[in-house]
Amino acid sequence: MAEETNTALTESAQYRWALAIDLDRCTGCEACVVACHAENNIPVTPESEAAASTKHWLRIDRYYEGEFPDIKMKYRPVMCQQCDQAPCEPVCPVYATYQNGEGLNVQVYNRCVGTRYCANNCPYTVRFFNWFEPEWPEPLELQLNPDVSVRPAGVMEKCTFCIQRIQRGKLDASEEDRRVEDGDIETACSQSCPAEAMIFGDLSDSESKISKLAAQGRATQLLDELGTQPRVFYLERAK
Amino acid sequence: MRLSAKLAHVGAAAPAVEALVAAGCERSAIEIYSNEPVELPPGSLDRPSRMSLYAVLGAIINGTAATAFMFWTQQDYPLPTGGMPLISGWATAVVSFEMAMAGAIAGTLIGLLWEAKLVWRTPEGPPQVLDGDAIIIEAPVEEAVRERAAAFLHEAGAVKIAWREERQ
Amino acid sequence: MERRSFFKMVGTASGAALTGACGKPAAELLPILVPEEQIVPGVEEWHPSVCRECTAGCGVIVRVMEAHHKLERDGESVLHPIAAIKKVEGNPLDPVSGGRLCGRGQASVQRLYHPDRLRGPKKRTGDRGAAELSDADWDEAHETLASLLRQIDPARIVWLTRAESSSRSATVARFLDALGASAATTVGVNDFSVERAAAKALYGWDGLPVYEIQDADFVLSLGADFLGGWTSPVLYARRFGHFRQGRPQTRGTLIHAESRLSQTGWAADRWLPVAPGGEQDLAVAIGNLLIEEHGLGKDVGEAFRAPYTNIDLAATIAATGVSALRVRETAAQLAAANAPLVVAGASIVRTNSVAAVGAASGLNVLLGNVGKPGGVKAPTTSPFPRPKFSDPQARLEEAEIVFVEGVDPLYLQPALKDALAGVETVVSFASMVDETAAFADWVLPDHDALESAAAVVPEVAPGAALTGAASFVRPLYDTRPVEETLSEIAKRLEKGIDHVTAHSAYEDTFAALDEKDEWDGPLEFADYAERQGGWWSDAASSSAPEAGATVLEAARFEGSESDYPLTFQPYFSSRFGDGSGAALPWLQETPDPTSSAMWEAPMEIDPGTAAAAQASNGDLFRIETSAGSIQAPVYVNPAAIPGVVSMAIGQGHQHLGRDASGRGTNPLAVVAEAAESQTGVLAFGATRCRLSKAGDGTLRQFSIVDRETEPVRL
Amino acid sequence: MSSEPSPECFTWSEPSKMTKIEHTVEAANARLRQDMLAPLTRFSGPYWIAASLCLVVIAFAGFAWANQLAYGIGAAGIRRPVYWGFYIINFVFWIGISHAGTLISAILRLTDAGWRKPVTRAAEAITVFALMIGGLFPIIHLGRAWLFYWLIPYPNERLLWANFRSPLLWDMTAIFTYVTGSLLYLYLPMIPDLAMMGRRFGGLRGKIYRALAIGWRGSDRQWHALEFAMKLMAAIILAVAVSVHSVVAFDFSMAVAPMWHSTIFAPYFVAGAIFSGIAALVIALASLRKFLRLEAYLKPMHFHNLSKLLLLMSIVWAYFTVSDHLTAWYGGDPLDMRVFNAREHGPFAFWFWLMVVCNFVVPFVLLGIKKLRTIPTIIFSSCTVLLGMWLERFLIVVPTLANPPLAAAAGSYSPSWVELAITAGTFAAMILLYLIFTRLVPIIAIWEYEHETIS
Repeated sequence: MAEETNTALTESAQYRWALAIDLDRCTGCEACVVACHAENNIPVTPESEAAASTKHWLRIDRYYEGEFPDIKMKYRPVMCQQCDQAPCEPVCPVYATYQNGEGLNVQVYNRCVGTRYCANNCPYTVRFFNWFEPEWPEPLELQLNPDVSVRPAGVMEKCTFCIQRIQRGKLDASEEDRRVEDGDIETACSQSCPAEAMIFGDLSDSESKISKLAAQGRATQLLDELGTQPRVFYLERAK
Repeated sequence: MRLSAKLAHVGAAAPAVEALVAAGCERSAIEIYSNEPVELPPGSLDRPSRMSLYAVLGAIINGTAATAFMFWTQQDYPLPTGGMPLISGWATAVVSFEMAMAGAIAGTLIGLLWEAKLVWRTPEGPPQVLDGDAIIIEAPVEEAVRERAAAFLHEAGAVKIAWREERQ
Repeated sequence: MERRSFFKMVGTASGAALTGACGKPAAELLPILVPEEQIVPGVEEWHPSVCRECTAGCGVIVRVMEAHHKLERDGESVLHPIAAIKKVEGNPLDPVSGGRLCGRGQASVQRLYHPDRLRGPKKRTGDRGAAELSDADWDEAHETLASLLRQIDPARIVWLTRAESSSRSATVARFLDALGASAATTVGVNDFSVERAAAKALYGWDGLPVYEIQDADFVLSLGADFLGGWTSPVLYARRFGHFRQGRPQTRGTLIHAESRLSQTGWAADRWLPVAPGGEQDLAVAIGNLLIEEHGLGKDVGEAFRAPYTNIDLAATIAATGVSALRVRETAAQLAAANAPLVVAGASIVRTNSVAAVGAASGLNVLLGNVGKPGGVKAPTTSPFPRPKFSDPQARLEEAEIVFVEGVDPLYLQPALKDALAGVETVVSFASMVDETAAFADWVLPDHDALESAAAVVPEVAPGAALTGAASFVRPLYDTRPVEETLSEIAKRLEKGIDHVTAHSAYEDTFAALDEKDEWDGPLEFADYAERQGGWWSDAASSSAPEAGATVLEAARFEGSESDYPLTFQPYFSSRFGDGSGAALPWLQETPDPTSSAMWEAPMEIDPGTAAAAQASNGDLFRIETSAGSIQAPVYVNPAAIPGVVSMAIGQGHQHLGRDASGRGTNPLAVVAEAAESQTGVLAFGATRCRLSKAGDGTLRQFSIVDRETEPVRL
Repeated sequence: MSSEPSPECFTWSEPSKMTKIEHTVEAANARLRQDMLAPLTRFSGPYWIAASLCLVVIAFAGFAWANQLAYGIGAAGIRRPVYWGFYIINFVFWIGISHAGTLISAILRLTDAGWRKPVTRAAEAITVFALMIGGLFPIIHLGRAWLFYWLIPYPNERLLWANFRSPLLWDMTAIFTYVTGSLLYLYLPMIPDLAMMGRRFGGLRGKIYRALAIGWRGSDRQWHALEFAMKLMAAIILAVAVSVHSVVAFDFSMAVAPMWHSTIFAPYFVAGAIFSGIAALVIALASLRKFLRLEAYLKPMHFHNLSKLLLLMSIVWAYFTVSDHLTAWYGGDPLDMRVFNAREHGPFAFWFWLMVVCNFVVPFVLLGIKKLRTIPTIIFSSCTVLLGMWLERFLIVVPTLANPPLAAAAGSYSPSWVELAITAGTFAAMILLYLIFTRLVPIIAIWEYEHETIS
């Protein structure tokens, strides 16, 4: 049987979104974590369920390294890596997760039946499941972002690279009949980052900041030995 | 007239067949009814079966149909896969295999129902063999050879012989 | 983002909302209040405001869109479309936030829509602290307070607030002045009185020094968790980012010295674990090495050098808790750097913190970087008064009426409870019932910060700065800004005060402006400033520092070493700030950076102490000090200094809404009454303690492993 | 000689002339039928008690499931990052058990092992019931169970099809084929017995039996076709059974998760499935023997033969386990090692070593030493093997998920009452289905057994 690859859409795509995280700038302050919650209608998980149910689409992985007194912290923000060769995609039996033309791993909440296979197959463990129906004590629901859907119980969710912001940016650009320019679109996390450690942009624009950062010597990809080809580039801490 | 003879024991089946053949019955027209399979020597009552063919055909048809279906459904709605194959031989092979096996099972079932004349081609038969140890041999016998056939059968081990009109 | 494009953004958004409604008069491009009938579903508008979660004064922009508010109307529940606030982001024009914002700032929208916000004025019906409140009437409150104030001796009026310099502080000052009362006072915890006092003593500056981290190439931060919650976290984080990777060829090196591995310690290239109370010794030892071994400080006076030179170096280094090698290495790096900088602060206040911060700041004088690029800059002057600390305990003891605004004294200093209990009338302006509001006779809820108009002078800013907010959404409840309450009361006392608004502040700024001709007049300037969210200039303060010598003193700790073998140091976390952050669910569920605990603030102990006490993560332990005892779960912190128990401040509220109340313990409750010797503020890091096991438990950690190779525990 | 074609001529009343041997055969057959058919109408007190107990447990499981459907799958104890828990473990376990019947009876049928005959139907019934139960778990486990049919590629106007690249789809097709095959495999040899019972029973019950006998008359054509079909089915089902458990193994080995991504998983799972299947069969036979008083038919020989198979599979299982772990350990991939350590001397160590004892030490000692190999020890080892194989699935699913590649995302798992209730419910369902089954059809294929005694 022919191994057919559906690259037509990917190749004709105008943009290839990517995110660079400069670990030398990152302070681990978690501003991005809160920004993500504020932008993406992530419900607050009650305390009793906190540790294992909280949906931090974006989290700070932290490890202690070395022994006191020469102990150090190794930390990095981890969100969906938007892999080109995403392990989560082929295992979904109903195509609830697939790759859109611009290289984002899209999660279709309405289609998801909740097998949770994608989450198991995600080497980064960045997929989160709605174990219960989300709740917002009145009037906290006034804060909900109308651009982002609220996910019901039983579906998987994850970082979308703030696809609603990408959409808005593209619409704004198309109204002016131009391409999205570098810096037009920021994800909620990159927008908030006080140390300006997160840079979002378009890899297909070779002049964009992200293209230059991704080509830098410090750029690495998380678990790149797995061949997932992530779209998140970590600029390692300089020694 | 249809002859129906009760045999004394399983061992009487083979001689009884031969008796009826000797009396001029077609081998293919002879039926033995029992509540357990009767083993006959080769050549006695061979029942050629095409069930393997049905199974193979079923496997081929269903396997091909399933593969084609997969091919069509994936092409029909070609979602971007980010460089990964949309239709891959390895993944398809598993489903194709399972569906081929399902086809084989279906083929076998149909073959069985057809060859055993079950469900819609149910033949008449002596119901008492179903519950008990009786073994009954039946065959259409020409009016002319009735006596001979009965005699031969008695010799072969039939304990009782009955006659009835052939039903059309 | 360019200033131009920001205006474009605001312009198009509001313009789109307004077309068809009323042409496009320029003045209405940014309507002050977004009328509900003009809200277009799906269309966003951005309005500038200022974040009031802490006193850093970050300029923000606020996203306003339509939402449906559930209301009771004629006994029926109806969905009423309102202009709702969706998100808070940094204002790209503001030099402090630079378009960025910390987690607390972004969570501020949850304070606005918190389900437990007070929906109108209340008066106390039950015992103090029980938070039994009944609905009151604004007129009744004004009348009662006015008649009280009429009879009272003005000296017995106390106003407790926080160290925020703003239109609010100016109005309050005018009100108190009109009554003849003395100025408002801060509580003295988390108000950076220590740093202010040190800056005053060393440089003669009024205000917090501005550290030009972005232009330095080697930074030693001594006691200042400037990437955590210290003074202006967003500004310094931005500067840190630039310091690290913002300049081609230069990557700044950061060494952080503190008694815990704080957020700054995380980001640092090396953490120097300073023994509690050893901060001054480290500064002195490094100063000694800079002078004696690296030949620095030749041009400063002998009196200034004396504290560094008249010491026994070996003994001083021993007292720091840091190895001599590291101390010498750091001194050498400082001496060798092109643009060295010492960020001096007291994130954890000891009894000698002013001396310690002074000694550390003095290193900058030795390094000769005061007023230089990459060095320390003088603070800019503020048009508004910044409330100062004056011993609240003493003030409360003779007070008859106490106003509490912008601060929760009973949380920050639970020991004030007795003094407050003796006060006849306590008035709180809290918008949620906090520890002090539960004690108050009147709770007159202020508008939420995002509903209020205000002008704030940032704690630390690159130049002159006045960041302002107009009110642009209709207040959700029957609340009133403090300014309005005060003028109501003043009116009844027949003492008119004009309250200070952002607009009036801008108009005043215009008078002192150099480039006046760009605007037609003060009104136009004020409109302009209001629309961009403030007025900022690069004008640097020109006050030349007069270096004063530091008087050294040793740190003292409450409790005897034999009874209490460990040191207890609560600290202000980047999650909860002064504790008010605990009310916000987003902050509660954000993992604590150190322990990864959620909805919880464990005590952090080192593995050695833990092994001796047979403690593992989650076990409930009792901290006993001379001031009392509390229970908290343990987190075995691989980076904790042996013998030092740290605990984040923020939990342990009895009130403050559903997400904070009854959760965890307040470490400040067992802090002994030790005062910082020069300022008198509470030295909350000067208590000794001992631990005992109180029970088993589990810690809710988001990440249950501390090391990368550690397999999961079941 | 009568020539009357009346129905009466088919009722014999005169004694037939038979030899002594024939007498014994007939007597034996009559006793067999009596022994086999007696339980069909024997509803004793203990039977009702057992059945109601099972019903209570099942009802509670149903309540638990309803609870889960109402409040969300969070009612179960699975949480990030252990997204699969008891449900998937039970799924794999029951699919494994299902290999009892079909595979064992198919192998025995194809090799024409005569001793299989009293064993096959009991075994095949286990297969069908275990598949019915196991097949439920993927649905119970879904976050939105009511949308399970989205996995089926049914035509729809939006042209949304299922993703055939997903191992879950493979699972679905494999299990579909396996269930169909097993049902037929159980049903086809039952037809002659159904026809026989159709004669024995009147009323509705008899009608149902007669309908199910689909016109079986016992002609030699039918016998021939049936025997041929069974041989064919045995061959097909063997292939399907092997593929089904391979596909179940693929659910894991296709994932890029440490210790899952292993080429050995497919045969490892098949071996494990046969292993647990035999154990389940032994327990089922032992219970049948005791409660249906079948000592005369299920002889020690059967248990001894099965125990030899069990011993063989225990050794095969041990071999696979060692291969799997040795390669992981020698390779020393840090990601694998975190799972390995968690399993061997980490938090899962107790369960791991318990599994080794249950699956290898106990059967190897008790069944390997001839003196120790008695029916009680065979039953005991079967029980430990069942426990061990359940633990094996637990140890495959949970430690890997609890130790994902990024250590900071590590988590833990403990089942909630919902999962425990549903798990208990499935065991009760198995027992209940068996209880019902023994009252519906003779547990030993009468015609096959007769056939054996006659020929």
